[in-house]
Amino acid sequence: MERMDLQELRELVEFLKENGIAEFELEREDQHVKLKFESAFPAAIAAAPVLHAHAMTAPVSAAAVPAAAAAASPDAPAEEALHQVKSPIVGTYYESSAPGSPAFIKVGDTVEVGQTVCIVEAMKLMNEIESDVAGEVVRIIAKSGQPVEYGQPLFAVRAK
Amino acid sequence: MERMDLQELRELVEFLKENGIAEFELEREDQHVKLKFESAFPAAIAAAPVLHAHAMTAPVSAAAVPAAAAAASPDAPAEEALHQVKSPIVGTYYESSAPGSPAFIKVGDTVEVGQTVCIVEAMKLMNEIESDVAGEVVRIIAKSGQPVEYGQPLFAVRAK
Amino acid sequence: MAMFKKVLVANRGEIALRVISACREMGIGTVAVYSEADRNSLHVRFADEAVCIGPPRSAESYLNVPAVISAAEICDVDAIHPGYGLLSENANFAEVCRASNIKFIGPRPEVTRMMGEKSTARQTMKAAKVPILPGSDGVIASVDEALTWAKSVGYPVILKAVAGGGGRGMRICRSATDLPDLYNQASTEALNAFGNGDLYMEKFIERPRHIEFQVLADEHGNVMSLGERECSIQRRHQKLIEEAPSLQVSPELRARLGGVIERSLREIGYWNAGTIEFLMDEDGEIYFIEMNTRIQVEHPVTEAITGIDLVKAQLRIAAGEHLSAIVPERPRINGHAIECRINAEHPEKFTPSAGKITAFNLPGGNGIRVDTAQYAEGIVPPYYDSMIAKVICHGKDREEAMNKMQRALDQFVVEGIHTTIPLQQKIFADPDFRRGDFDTKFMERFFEKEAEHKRTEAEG
Amino acid sequence: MAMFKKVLVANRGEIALRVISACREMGIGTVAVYSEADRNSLHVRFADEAVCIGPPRSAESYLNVPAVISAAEICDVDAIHPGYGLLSENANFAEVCRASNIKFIGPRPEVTRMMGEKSTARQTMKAAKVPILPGSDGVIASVDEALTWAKSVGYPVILKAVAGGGGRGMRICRSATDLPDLYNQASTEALNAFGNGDLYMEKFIERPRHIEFQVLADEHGNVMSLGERECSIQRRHQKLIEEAPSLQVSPELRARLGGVIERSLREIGYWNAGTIEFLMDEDGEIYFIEMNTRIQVEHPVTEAITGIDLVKAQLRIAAGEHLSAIVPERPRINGHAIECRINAEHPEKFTPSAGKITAFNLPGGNGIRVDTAQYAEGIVPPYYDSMIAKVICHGKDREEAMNKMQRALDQFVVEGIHTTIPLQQKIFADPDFRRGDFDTKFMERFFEKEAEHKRTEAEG
Repeated sequence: MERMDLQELRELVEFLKENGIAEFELEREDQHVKLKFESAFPAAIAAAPVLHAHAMTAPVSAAAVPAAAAAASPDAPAEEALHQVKSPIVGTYYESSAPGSPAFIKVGDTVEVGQTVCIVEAMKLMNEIESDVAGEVVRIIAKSGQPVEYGQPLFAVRAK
Repeated sequence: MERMDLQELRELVEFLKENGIAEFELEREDQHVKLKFESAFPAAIAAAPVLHAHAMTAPVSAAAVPAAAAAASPDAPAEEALHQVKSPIVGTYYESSAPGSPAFIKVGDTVEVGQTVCIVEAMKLMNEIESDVAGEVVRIIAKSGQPVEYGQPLFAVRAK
Repeated sequence: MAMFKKVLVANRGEIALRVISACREMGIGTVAVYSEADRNSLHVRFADEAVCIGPPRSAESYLNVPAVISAAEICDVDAIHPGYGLLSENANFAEVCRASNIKFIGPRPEVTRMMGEKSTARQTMKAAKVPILPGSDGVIASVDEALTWAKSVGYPVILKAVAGGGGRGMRICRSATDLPDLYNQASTEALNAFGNGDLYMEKFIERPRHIEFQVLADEHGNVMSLGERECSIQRRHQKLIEEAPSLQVSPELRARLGGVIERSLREIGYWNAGTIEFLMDEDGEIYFIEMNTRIQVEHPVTEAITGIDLVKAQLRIAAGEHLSAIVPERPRINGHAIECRINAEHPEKFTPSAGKITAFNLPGGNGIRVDTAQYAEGIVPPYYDSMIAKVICHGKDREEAMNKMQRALDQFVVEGIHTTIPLQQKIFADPDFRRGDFDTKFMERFFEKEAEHKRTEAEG
Repeated sequence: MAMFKKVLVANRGEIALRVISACREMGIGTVAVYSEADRNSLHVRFADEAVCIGPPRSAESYLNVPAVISAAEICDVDAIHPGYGLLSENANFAEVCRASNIKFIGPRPEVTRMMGEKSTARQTMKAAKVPILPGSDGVIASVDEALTWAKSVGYPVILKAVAGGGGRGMRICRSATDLPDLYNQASTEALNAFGNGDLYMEKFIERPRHIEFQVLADEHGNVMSLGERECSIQRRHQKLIEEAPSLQVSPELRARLGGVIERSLREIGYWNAGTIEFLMDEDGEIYFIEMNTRIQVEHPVTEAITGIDLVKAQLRIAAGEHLSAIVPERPRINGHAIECRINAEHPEKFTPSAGKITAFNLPGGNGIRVDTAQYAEGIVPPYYDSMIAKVICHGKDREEAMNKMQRALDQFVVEGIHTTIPLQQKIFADPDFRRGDFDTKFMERFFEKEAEHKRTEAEG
């Protein structure tokens, strides 16, 4: 177990479980790993909430990022390398400081740590949300005017 | 097993079990591990009955034979090779046809298929129980006068 | 007579656990019996003792009288509770118990036998002035006789071949004008099909409701009716949903019919819990069809609205207690209760669905009772009845009980196998069901509506 | 005022699910809020909508007022139900709700605040003629004054340091002869410890029972007492077992005290469900200690014996309904109910036991109610209260309720974590408990007996 010691395996399994993966197989010239979870995992009762309608767009949760991505393509590491700027509070997301004003950021912009990237309104207060990463804005996930919950991803940023 | 000795394997198995993994396979140039658990980790609720007192001595049930035994020790096949003559009915086991009479069989005897090996009394009827195997009686499991349930082992026989 | 020290429960699943629980609460020791397929069942785990009595097939285990009796003997029990189904209405079994000096928790074998034969039961009840379904009570000799009978029974009537079966030689007749032709058709058809053209006649009920009365009777001649349950929601004579009280039974009818039943069972010398089943026609007239001489699957709805524990009552009656000690006064009806039988079946195809339960969440909270012997990681074996749980909801009125049931079904999670839960969820959203507008043909209409709905959706 | 369309439940665990279930049964939409640790909780699954409001720590999620209010705003709810604990008795939160035009399901913030301050609550209740624990009501100036107070209060009394804490400057005094010395000792001790020798006096109750009265009050000045619960089985002021009715409360006392409570709450302008807590001394005298202005953990025992749904009543009261529509007549007490709080704790060491539940079997059947948000394969997070389930048993009398509880505890299987079930099983086998011979010191004596028993066994 030099290549993949238990610690590494542990992280892999943790990752697979978080992402609701039932079976996993990885084959490389020097290594082949195959894994199959018990049918019941992730616990069916726990996993089910995503099935019914929620006010929120489901935050990128376990189930949403297909593990396939990770497993299938070591040559398409796109998604993993991206940093998500998440909402630190519950409220309503706005892309600009006022209706009609330009958005704080758009795809392709470079953001710095601490730069205001959007507004989340909570209890009538306009809270400026700052980026916790420096890099290039790759995707804007939330839509202006949309309610967001704690931890909900707002932007995807390719960190520098 | 220089790379992955028993201790390491134990940790691996422990880890896989904790994480509810049903099947696992790892292949490297110098090593190939493949593991598949029994369908259910003995469901805790189901397994528990053996914990509380029963009228019967617990028959050798699935849960009682640790899979470990089979896996761990190819050099100790003793128990597996023995055939158990089981009670085909519920009732009271007697070793002889009448109090004071000699037992039908004793350890070391050779029995033939169809030979009467004991009596099980049920509803005031003395039922002669016949051996379903030919071989040498290695152990007498039940005690005369003891109640026995369906399928309860009475004798261990080394089949010829 | 003193209370039993130890009782063997000759059953499996939820009813075995129900009886074991009642015994435990009364300080009575319990013996479970089980087949090899049920080794990991909860009735085995929660009994004081457990005996394996045979291989999976019921005929070789739960229906195996010598095995059950031997288990009772080696465990030295005072009595056997048979639950429902299996040996519960087997008069021979009750006789073997008596011969073995073990108390059978049920009526005398003679009474079980009498009530087990439909025509005897019918005659017995008729003699005791219980209303029975009117009919010719035998072969009709001619068209004229048929017309006379039909006049006294009242249209519509149904002509049935004495030798019949499968709908052959059967005609529904709605007027005297049609009768001669239909009579001749049916008779000819029966003659051709069975070599016997004899017909008899019964009153035909287009949309019957299934109403049944729960009774308790002791060994000293005391009988008490505990009111009715309505079990009209059936699929192929299998009850799916039961409730109490019935919207169709007025306090006057309940009292009057209760009185008739009490007198008739006293005459018969009945004891134990028991259920008298009736059909009710569109005009609210009620007709005896059969009697069950055991505890019923749907007994909890009566328990909910009367506060009486029927299984404990069975045990106390069998131990010789007087009904007046068990039920000091006639109970008032308190609110409304509904039961759903949750079966391990595909909710549309009704194919049995055995297997391992991978996720299991029981509904709980105010007014919800669940009777089940299943659990997460448990196995539903393919050998037995498909019912895995009963959900009973008790509310201050029918509306609240229905709302509770909807909530409970939404929170009842079963994965790994199919169950009837999705079907029952739909029934509880059906406007006719909610209004109480149903009868034993309800499910047929329900499935037609469903199919119609699907066709419309497919076209739209 | 019309019934709410949508309610946010600002809580977690069983009480969140309890409120969600009540709303569903009433046709009210529900919003669950949850911390990151509770993503897989049943209250999240069974609500119509769910909003993550923060990280695991309560202070940053369930106690985070802006987060809860924002969730309520983005989901556009009419009202917030706070459950118990957390924000339920936070008057500021109730004020923010009011300012945000969201109905807080509880009394006015002013009333919550008044009842939250012990001395104000005491004075308010005293003024309303509710019996309070007698005492000096302030600093005692001298030994002579202390003797005078003690005479009027009645021995035994307890002297306490005004600045005190941790038992310092505290003396129990059983006679006038001992008082002067004890007074001086306590005063000196207090002076040395706190730099302040001032003392006050209260009646000392050797073996108090904890008795509490449940009330419902509407916004139109109508109040109804629903009788008492007894919660004397406590460990370090944590209730373990509660029951109703109390063996110590006669119908006369129930009616008299109920009347006093009803008048006093009407004067205060209280509305919502509420609980008035009392201590009862060895002579059956009863003294107010505090009021809880929210639903109580142990509310189901009152629901069982009165048939009233207290959570639904809260919702209807908050929607402006009249009490007379909710509870048309004063309920009769029906049987006896007992609740066990099942905590995820080691049953002897009481260390919290978080982790994954590997096996979970809930007891069911006749007269058993379980309120829980846990399930097989569920996780008990380490951040919150350790209670994972409540088992409520309802029987025709206390004996039957206790027997049911024993049976239910035996059938309640929880593996993977420790629970208090083994402790509660022992309590239900304790002769003093069974006789009803207990008080709030019961658990101390129980643990001593257990320790004694272990010593004897070790020696034997």
